[in-house]
Formats: sequence, C-alpha cells, structure tokens
Amino acid sequence: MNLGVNIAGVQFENPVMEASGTFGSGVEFSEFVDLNKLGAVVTKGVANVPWPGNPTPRIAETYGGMLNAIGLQNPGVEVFCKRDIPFLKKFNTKIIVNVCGKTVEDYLEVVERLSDEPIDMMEINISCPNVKEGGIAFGQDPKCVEAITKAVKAKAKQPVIMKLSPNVADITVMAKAAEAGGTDALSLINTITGMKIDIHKQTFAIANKTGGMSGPAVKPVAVRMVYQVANAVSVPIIGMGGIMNGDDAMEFILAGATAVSVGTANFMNPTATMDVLSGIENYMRMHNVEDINQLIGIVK
Amino acid sequence: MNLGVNIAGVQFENPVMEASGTFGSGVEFSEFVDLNKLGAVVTKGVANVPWPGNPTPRIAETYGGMLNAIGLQNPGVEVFCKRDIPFLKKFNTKIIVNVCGKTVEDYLEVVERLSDEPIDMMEINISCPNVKEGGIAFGQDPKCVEAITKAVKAKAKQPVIMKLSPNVADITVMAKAAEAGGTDALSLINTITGMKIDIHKQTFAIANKTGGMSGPAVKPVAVRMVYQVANAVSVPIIGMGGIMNGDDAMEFILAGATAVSVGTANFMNPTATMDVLSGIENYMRMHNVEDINQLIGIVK
Amino acid sequence: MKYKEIVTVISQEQIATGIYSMWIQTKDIAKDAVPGQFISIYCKEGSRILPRPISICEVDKEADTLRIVYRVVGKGTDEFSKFSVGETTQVVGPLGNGYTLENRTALLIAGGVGIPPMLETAKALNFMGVKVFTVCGYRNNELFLKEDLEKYSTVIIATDDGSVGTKGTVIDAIKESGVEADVIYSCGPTPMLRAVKQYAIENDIICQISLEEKMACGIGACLACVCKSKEVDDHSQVHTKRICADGPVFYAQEVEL
Amino acid sequence: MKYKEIVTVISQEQIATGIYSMWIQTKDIAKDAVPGQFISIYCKEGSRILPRPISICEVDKEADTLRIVYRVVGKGTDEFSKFSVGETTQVVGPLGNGYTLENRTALLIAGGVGIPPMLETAKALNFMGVKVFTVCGYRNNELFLKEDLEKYSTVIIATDDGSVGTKGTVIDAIKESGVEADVIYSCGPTPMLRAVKQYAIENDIICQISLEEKMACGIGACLACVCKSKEVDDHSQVHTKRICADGPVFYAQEVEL
Ligand SMILES: Cc1cc2nc3c(=O)[nH]c(=O)nc-3n(C[C@H](O)[C@H](O)[C@H](O)COP(=O)(O)OP(=O)(O)OC[C@H]3O[C@@H](n4cnc5c(N)ncnc54)[C@H](O)[C@@H]3O)c2cc1C
Ligand SMILES: Cc1cc2nc3c(=O)[nH]c(=O)nc-3n(C[C@H](O)[C@H](O)[C@H](O)COP(=O)(O)OP(=O)(O)OC[C@H]3O[C@@H](n4cnc5c(N)ncnc54)[C@H](O)[C@@H]3O)c2cc1C
Ligand SMILES: Cc1cc2nc3c(=O)[nH]c(=O)nc-3n(C[C@H](O)[C@H](O)[C@H](O)COP(=O)(O)O)c2cc1C
Ligand SMILES: Cc1cc2nc3c(=O)[nH]c(=O)nc-3n(C[C@H](O)[C@H](O)[C@H](O)COP(=O)(O)O)c2cc1C
Ligand code: FES
Ligand code: FES
Repeated sequence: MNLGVNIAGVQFENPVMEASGTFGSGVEFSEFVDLNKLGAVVTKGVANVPWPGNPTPRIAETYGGMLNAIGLQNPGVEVFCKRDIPFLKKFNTKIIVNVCGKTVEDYLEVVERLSDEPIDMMEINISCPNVKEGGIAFGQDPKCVEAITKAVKAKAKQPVIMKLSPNVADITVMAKAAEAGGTDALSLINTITGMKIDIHKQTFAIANKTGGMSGPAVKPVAVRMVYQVANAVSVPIIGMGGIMNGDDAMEFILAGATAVSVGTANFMNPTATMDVLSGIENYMRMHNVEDINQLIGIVK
Repeated sequence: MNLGVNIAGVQFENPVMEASGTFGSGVEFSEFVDLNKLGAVVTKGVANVPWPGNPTPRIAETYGGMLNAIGLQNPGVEVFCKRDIPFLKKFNTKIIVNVCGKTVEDYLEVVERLSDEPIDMMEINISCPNVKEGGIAFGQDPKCVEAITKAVKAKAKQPVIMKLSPNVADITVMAKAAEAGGTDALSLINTITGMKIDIHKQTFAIANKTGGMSGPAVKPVAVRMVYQVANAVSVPIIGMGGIMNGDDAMEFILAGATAVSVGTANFMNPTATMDVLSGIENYMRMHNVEDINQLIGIVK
Repeated sequence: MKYKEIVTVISQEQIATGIYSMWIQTKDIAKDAVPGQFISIYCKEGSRILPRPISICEVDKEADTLRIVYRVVGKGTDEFSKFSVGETTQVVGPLGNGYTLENRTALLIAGGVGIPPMLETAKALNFMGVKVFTVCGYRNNELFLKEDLEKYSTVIIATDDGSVGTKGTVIDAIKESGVEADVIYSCGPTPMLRAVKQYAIENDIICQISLEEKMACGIGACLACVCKSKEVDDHSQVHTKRICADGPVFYAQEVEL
Repeated sequence: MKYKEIVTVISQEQIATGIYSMWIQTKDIAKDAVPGQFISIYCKEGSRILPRPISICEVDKEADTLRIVYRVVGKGTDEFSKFSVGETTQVVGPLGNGYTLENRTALLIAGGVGIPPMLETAKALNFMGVKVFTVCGYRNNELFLKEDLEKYSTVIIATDDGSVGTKGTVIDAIKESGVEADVIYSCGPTPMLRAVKQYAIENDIICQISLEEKMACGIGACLACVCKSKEVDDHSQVHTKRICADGPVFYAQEVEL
C-alpha cells in the first residue's frame, strides 16, 4: 500500500501532519506519538523576535469546537533554530516551519534566517485572526496575498506553502492570488473568527474578545473550501479543519487535498494523528486502493 | 418582568422568534408550541412564483450542526397570502414574512404583493447560499446590498429587515450598506456554506454539493458577527445561529441583539423556542433584571 | 396527535447480526400509533443533532409500549443499540400517515429493515380478518421477525444468498410461490420498491409503498424529505411531497421513484 | 512519564453539596503520580471536546487507583458526576510538576476545591515524618475531606459563614490559631493565593502555590494556560510560564498573580 505523497518535490512518507500551533515543536507530544510515523511535523508559528502572545484566558470551549487567541506567542526564530530544529532532525519526518509576522519585513527576516536551516518547507501564516497588526489583514486582500507570496518566494530556498484564512467571501480568489505569486502549495483552513460570551460574568470568555474557531464543528466549511480551491488552482493542498479520524481525513483527500493536518483533535486525544493514519489505511484496504494518490480529488 | 422589545416601531411580546425555513409557517409546530407565546413567527422564504427547490438529499448532519440545501422550495406568494397569513392571524403573535428572489424584480413583486397584507414586518433574504441565481450574490457585495435595500424600502409598507450572509470577509461592511439603504433592522446570520462528502459512496452528501451550515456548531461565528454589527450600526438586530436554550440566547442579547431566532434547534427539540423563552426568564430572575432591554448589548 | 416524550427503554435485544429489537415505554405515542407510521428518536450524544426516523414495528396499546427493530448502520443507531434497560431518551411521534388498511387479501412485500413495519401491519390486517401474505427479502438465513410475522400471515422468503426460500428478489419469490392478492403494502430499499411498483402495474394491483429520505424536522415543516410527486402537490404547489408528513406511505402511482 | 489510558470508575460518592469523590482504576497513571499533579479527564459527550484538569487527591500505588474530588460547576463536571461504577473514560496523566516536598514543618493552605490535592500532599509529608498543619477554607459546615486530612495533619478550619472554626479567610484562621511553619503548600482561588503569597512574604516563609487556567492540550504544547512569570522563561523567551507543564505549582515569587 502506498501512502507516500509528493508536494512541490518534497516526498512525504504519508499524508498525515499535525496543524501548526497545536503540537508545539513536537517535543511534548513525542511522549504519545512516534514522530517518525508522521508525514511531517508542522511547527508553531515563529516570528523574527520573541512574541509574548495575548493575555489569558486564551481559549474557550464551544459546541464541538473551541476558540483560541494564543496570539502567536513564540520564542523567536533564533531560539527556534538552535533548540527546535536540532530536536526535530533526530526524527525521520519532514519539517515544515510555520512563519508569522506583523509586516512583510518581519516575514522576510524569518524566511531568510531559515533559508540555510535543514528544514523541508515553510508555511507562511497570513491568516492568523488573533494578532492585530499582521496575519489576517494580509490574508483577506488578494493583492496583499500575491505580493507577500512573491516576496517570500524571492527569498526562500525551500518550497513555500501559503496558509489561507477562511474569513473571506470567496476563498478561490485568495488561492489564485497565492498561485499567481508563485506559491508551491496551499494550506487551509486557518481558524474562523468567533466569539463566546460568559453570560454570568457578562464579559468575553477570551481576553482578546474574539478567537479563532477550530475543531470538528468547522469541518464542513473546511471541506467546502478545500474542494473549491482544488478546483480553482493547480498547486497541491494541505487540508485541515476539524479532522479527528481517518474518515474525516478521507473527506479532505477525496475533495482534493494531497495531505491533511490534525489540529484541535490532538487536544481531544493525544494520539489523534496516529488514529487518522490508521483510519486512512483502513479506508484504502476496505476500498481496495493501492495508492493514496488515486483518491486525491476524485469527488467532483 | 418585562420581556417586550421594540423593533422599528413593532412591539414584540418577547424577544423569541423562530428562524425562517425551520418552522414552515407555524402550522406543523403548532402541535408542540403555543404560537401565541412566540414574539413572532418568521415564515419560510416566499417568492413571486412557486419554486420547486433542489433535488434530494437536501440535508446532512454534521458534527454539532447540519447542512441544508432546500433551495427555497415554496408555494409562491399568492398561495402564501391566501393560506398561511389567515392561519397566522389567528394567533396573538407578530408575523414576519421572509422574502426570497432571483432578481431585484422578483423581490419587489413579492414585497408589493405583501404590502397590503396584515403582516408586521418583512425579512429580505439576500443571503441564501443554496440557489444559484439569487440570494447570496446580492449579500456579498455592499453596493448590491444597498441598492436592493433601497428598492425594497421604496415599495414596502411594513418595516424591513435585511438578512445578512456570514459568508463575507467583513460583516460590518454589509451591515453598513443595508443601513445606508435605509433598512429598519438586520437579521443575522444566515447559514455558512459547507460541504460533506460521503466517503463510502464517493460523492457529495447533499445533491446540491454545498449546503448551508447551521446549528450549535456555528454559534461562535454568529455571536461574533452580531457583536461586530451591533457596534457598527444603530439599527436593531435579530440574532440567530445555533441558539438552543436561554443561555445561548443571552449570549446574543448581551452581544447586542434585540431579539433572537431559533432555527435548527427546533429539529433537535420541537419545543426549543419555549425552552429559550423560559431560559431567558430564568436568567433575568437569577441576575435580578426587571427589563430585558437593560441587557441588550451591555458586553462591550 | 403528535407527542414529544421522554421514553424509557424496557427491553433491548440483538435479533440478527447488527439488527436490534427495542421495546420502549411511551406515555401516549403508542396509543395513537397506526401501522406504517414512524417515530423520531433523538441521540443523547450532543454531536448528533438530528432525529433518526424509525418505523413502528409493533404496538401494545394497553401497556402503551412500542417496539422498533433497527439495523446499526451509523453512529446514531449504534448509540441506540447501546441503550440499556431503564435508560431514557427523547422521542417524537407517531409521525407520518401509515398504511390505508383495506378489507381485501393483502400482500406485504418488504426487504431488510423494511420488514419491521410489516409486523404491526400484518397484525392489524389479520385482526380485521383479512388474509395476509408476507414476502420478505433477507440477505441470508438470519430471518429476523419471521416467527412474529407467521403469527398473522403466511410468510414467503427470498434470500440474496439462496440459503432459505427463493434465491433472488422478493419479486422472484412472489413469482415462484404464485401468491396472489388484491392490495400490496410494501417497504424496503428503493430498487425493490421500483420492482414492486412495476409488478403492481403489470398485475393491476393497488400498491402502497413506504419511502425513505433524510429528515430534519420529521413533521413537515422544513421540506428536507421530499419525493417527486406526479401531480402538483397542494401544500407545495410544485411536484413534490413531504415524506414525513404526506407519507411515508404513498400509492405507487402518486410518486416517482 | 505521561499516559493516555481508558480508566474505569471504581467508586463515585457525593461528599458535600455539589462535591463528588471518585476513585478510578488506572494502569500506570497512579503509579507515577506525585502530590500536586493533576490529570486530564475527557468528556464522553462529543459536544465537549476539551479535557477537564482535575487534581489528584489521593493515590493507592499498589492498587494503581487514584481519587479525585471535584465540584460540579459546568457541563463537564456534571457529566463526570453521573458516571457510574464500571463506566470507562479517557484520562491523560499524571500531568504537571507537583509540589516539592521539603523535610520541614509544613503549612498546607487551601480553599474550596483547592483542598483535594492537599490530601495526598499531607499524606506524603506525614510519611516523610514532617509535622503538617492544614488550613482549610470552606463555604459552610460541609467540611469535605476534613476527616481524611486529620489522619495526616492538624486541621484548622475557616468558613465563610462562620459555622465552623474561624469566620473569615484562611489567613484569618492562621492568625487566630497562631500556627507556624517553614514551608507553605497552597491551592485555591486566585484571591486566596494572593493573600497567601502576601502572608508568606511578610513572614518570610517559602511558599509553593498551585495555579489554575483554561487548558487545551494539558501537556505544554498549545500555550493556552500561561501565567505571568517574573523572569524571562527558558521555553518561551518571554515572561510567561505554562501552568500545565511548568506548573501547576510555582514558588510564589516566580509568578505574578
Ligand atoms: C420513515 C423511515 C422509517 C425508517 N424505519 C427504519 C426501521 O424501522 N429500521 C431501520 O433499521 N431503519 C429505518 N429507517 C432508516 C433509519 O432512519 C436510518 O438507518 C438511520 O437514521 C441511520 O442513522 P445512523 O445515525 O445510524 O446513520 P448515519 O449514517 O450516521 O446518519 C447520519 C444522518 O443521516 C440520516 N440517515 C442515514 N440513513 C438514513 C436512511 N436510510 N433514511 C433516512 N435517514 C437516514 C440519519 O437519520 C442522520 O441524520 C427508516 C427511515 C425512514 C425515513
Ligand atoms: C491544575 C488544575 C487542577 C484542578 N483541580 C480541580 C479539582 O481537584 N477539583 C475541582 O473541582 N476542580 C479542579 N479544577 C477546576 C476544574 O478544572 C474545572 O472546575 C472544570 O474544568 C470545569 O469543567 P466544567 O465542564 O464542569 O465547566 P465549564 O465551565 O462548562 O467548562 C468549560 C471549559 O472551561 C474549562 N474550565 C472551567 N473552569 C475551569 C477552571 N477553574 N480551571 C480550568 N479550566 C476551567 C473547562 O475545562 C472547559 O474546557 C482544577 C483546575 C486546574 C487547572
Ligand atoms: C491553539 C491553537 C493554536 C494555533 N496556532 C497556529 C499558528 O501558530 N499558526 C498557524 O498557522 N495556525 C495556527 N492554528 C490553526 C491550526 O493550525 C489549524 O489551521 C486550525 O486549528 C484548523 O484545524 P483544526 O480544526 O484541526 O484545529 C492554531 C490553532 C489552535 C487551535
Ligand atoms: C432547513 C433550513 C431552511 C432554511 N430556510 C431559510 C429560508 O427560507 N430563508 C432564510 O432566510 N433562511 C433560511 N434558513 C436559515 C435560518 O433561518 C437561520 O438563519 C440559520 O439556520 C441559522 O440559525 P440556526 O443555527 O438556529 O438554524 C434555513 C435554515 C435551515 C436549517
Ligand atoms: S423532515 Fe422536515 S419536512 Fe420532512
Ligand atoms: S494547556 Fe496547552 S500549554 Fe498548557
């Protein structure tokens, strides 16, 4: 059975990754999951300098999902390169570094710093709804998406994945803009902006007021966007949003995703990534499919 | 305890309505709910002529929610006026007629036909994601929103509610456009476009491919949008999206909704509207609030 | 009259591979139920928000209890199969129209989990003094409900694997047995219903069939569960009927399959 | 070492209004647990996706069982309170650092559901031969866990309503009783912890406090549960520490409350 997939020349043992920000840099989850068995580890967003993140409470549970406004707390790219990359290099998995910033210059600084590091791909987060200055502002304007993609591509030595925001009227517009900017792949979806009110305290459940919604509740929106994008551009897609098991992952793959990421489900079950992987294998066995690539995007 | 609220001069006994399309014109649910106890009955969308709707399957369950692509099947405004309005007039509740169309002319034809009928308000659905030609196309472009609002306001004898789509990058832009067009009130949210794939049949779970997502899963998105709109415009808001009980309703009211609609929850529990009403009363008792109007929009 | 009730499970039994029989205690639902109607059963697990429509298999009006027989096909029916005696859950019913029982020789034709509603139908027809034949299509030799049906009718069997009765479809079994009757009452998968409709037309027999579609409200309000009707329907003014409210039972010529 | 296990409920008892005590059978979690650590308990109801962090109240290493004592405050803890003996659910643990037990007179200060972790702490200190005082703040005369604590420590009581012991806060009770010790181990609501920290500074006593915050991963990966730390933290390079991984127990002077 072949589970291997290729994205922009990078060959992954299998299509199962975890979603940025839900898995740290893998250290903590390595007590539960053999990182060698993951297609890739996608790191928490890294900026040019350390970011303190948002005040607490940073998360809230919602019906079938959650809100988060971590605010991209991270130790900065320097510490990241010295501490997290060497840790990840010990495993036989691909390394995708998620990059965040407040200005185009911020992003480029990180991209340059990473360019000679032994990482496999960079995922550019232009879709974080939880920081005021950066992230999502870029991701909601096609001109910005194209410009930042071009700028990143000009500096990056590794293939680039642009990560798209679902908080748009038409996701294909953003996907096409990223493709026009030269991106090698796309990942979607990031979180959907939501709010929860603590009715008894009469205040917001999250200090940041709004947070990004993720988890099984958002899956139908994510599958729809992956399907729309797969039918609008020709670059490969990493699909995510509410994937808990192999069946969920198969929805994304059949809709057109070449690989899938598991995010919030890691909080519901620390071995969720492994359940997704074995679930995909079961599906292939049940449907007598030898090669996962035969299933990508076949539902039209 | 005062539960009465006023929207554009129409005085409602209480702020609890049901959401268009989930309650027919009330006949079927009247076996479970005393319609006299509802603030208003909001009817299923009505067009100028009968619409056949979409092929089946028209719905699919999702995690904590559902997708629907009914496609606005309706018997047309003529039959509606002769059959459904007289039925509703028997009850001591307000009547809000939801209007749909494929072109501006379609909408206006319905609005004119309704103008001398004994109904209290009209809710203009410019946000249905499930019909190709109409609905959502209007709701995603602020110029269209303003223009159609103006056109409807010019013909309508009853106060007008514009119903907004959540499938936009910035809901306040649409809300402001409707306000500029002269709308008397806003209702939000309509459904969020989603997709479900039947992985074993390798096809779409809904014949229409995409459907509108509703139910408890979408509540955080709805609360966020109600909050944003309440802080951007000055017309009253009817809030909806995933309301199942009084606590859910209170989130919307505290965020800025003057009234709330209960949609998908009617399928989970045919007396959901009554649970919402008594839940709001309990909340007011617990927090020693005499007048519901004191709670509207107090979380800032 | 329809009721929303919190019902109590009074027995739960696996009667074939993946097929369960459950008796529930109702307050009024059983009292009002007629053969061919169904109930909406709600999951307790909150991630599943829609009711599951399940046919009424048998009723005990005096005890106000009713029986459902269901196949585990997904997460909802799996949840139901784990309900233990004494557990409670929300049910709405009785729903739909049910069969119009006629005082003439009856031919009940059912396949798979279309068989359960035939039991109460056979019972009621038998009570009316009507001669009843029941043709059941099973996958294999797990003949659930056969003995119950034999109390009220002559049972003819077809199996997919030929292990019992006629190897083939219910129509094959009807032909092989040469059974004849005046009114057909049928329930089962759509391909079977199509064949039954065809058979009824060819033999000019009145034919009532029970349809299935995904449902949300179960009471006719949401227009999720429509089927194509031949005539413009009164309620909708278009060529559709609501299976939950106008059906689930239709005369075969009324609807397109 | 942390484990993900499907654990079995072996007893469930209401020990005060809204407060439950549950013993669970683990495979390895109890074996590895130390006082002050916690476990993540998962709801079975699918609409609630995040684990609930609950302190380890008592451990029986030989039987590999552990006890939790929790207050029903929302839907998750309500679900737990309805688990019956023999029921299973997912648990991850043991999590967090736990208290650093010192060989000097100990003053345990706890309020409300901060009291449960004190039991295993008192037990362990007592086993080490340390003199232990426990000051407990209750709402009223429902003194849950008091008798258990008395096995290992001298218990001093404060109640909000004055029905037992000192009327007022735990600090009032400490002052009234004149109790003195070398190391404080504390757990409870933030206002109480602030007062305890203040008291420790004034009296120059080493003070370990256990903090609370909303958690998602429970293992240090998601950065949901941070608190403000005085020094730039090694892991984050900013002034925050992860309560689930770097805590929940901190020396009072390390963190801002
Ligand atoms: C009027 C009527 C009577 C029925 N009577 C019986 C019966 O007596 N015994 C029996 O075993 N089955 C019966 N069914 C089918 C039964 O409703 C489905 O098997 C059941 O809903 C599946 O639920 P699930 O959660 O296990 O499956 P899932 O596939 O997980 O369900 C997902 C969603 O699809 C719906 N769904 C799935 N299959 C069907 C179906 N075939 N028809 C309608 N909705 C479906 C579910 O209700 C749910 O909303 C009947 C259906 C109808 C419409
Ligand atoms: C390290 C630690 C140890 C704890 N030990 C105990 C204990 O021994 N006994 C006890 O009764 N309680 C304890 N708590 C508090 C307990 O976690 C909450 O009461 C519980 O999570 C509430 O869940 P719920 O679903 O009933 O409430 P809801 O309000 O419905 O929960 C909604 C969400 O908020 C979270 N949440 C709510 N309150 C808290 C809180 N105080 N702290 C952290 N998350 C919260 C829930 O985990 C859930 O994700 C502890 C908390 C922490 C952080
Ligand atoms: C706690 C948390 C932190 C996240 N941090 C990041 C991040 O740093 N960078 C990023 O691109 N996405 C981040 N995300 C978004 C996820 O990577 C993912 O796109 C989203 O959660 C949808 O997937 P899921 O439903 O499986 O979680 C975060 C999500 C969560 C829940
Ligand atoms: C089955 C179904 C049919 C609907 N039909 C209409 C409609 O005709 N007109 C309309 O404006 N909204 C329609 N809606 C949207 C609802 O009125 C409501 O805006 C949405 O479902 C969110 O609320 P909820 O989560 O409480 O259902 C429909 C929703 C559902 C689920
Ligand atoms: S399920 Fe709503 S009309 Fe039939
Ligand atoms: S809960 Fe994830 S870091 Fe603490």
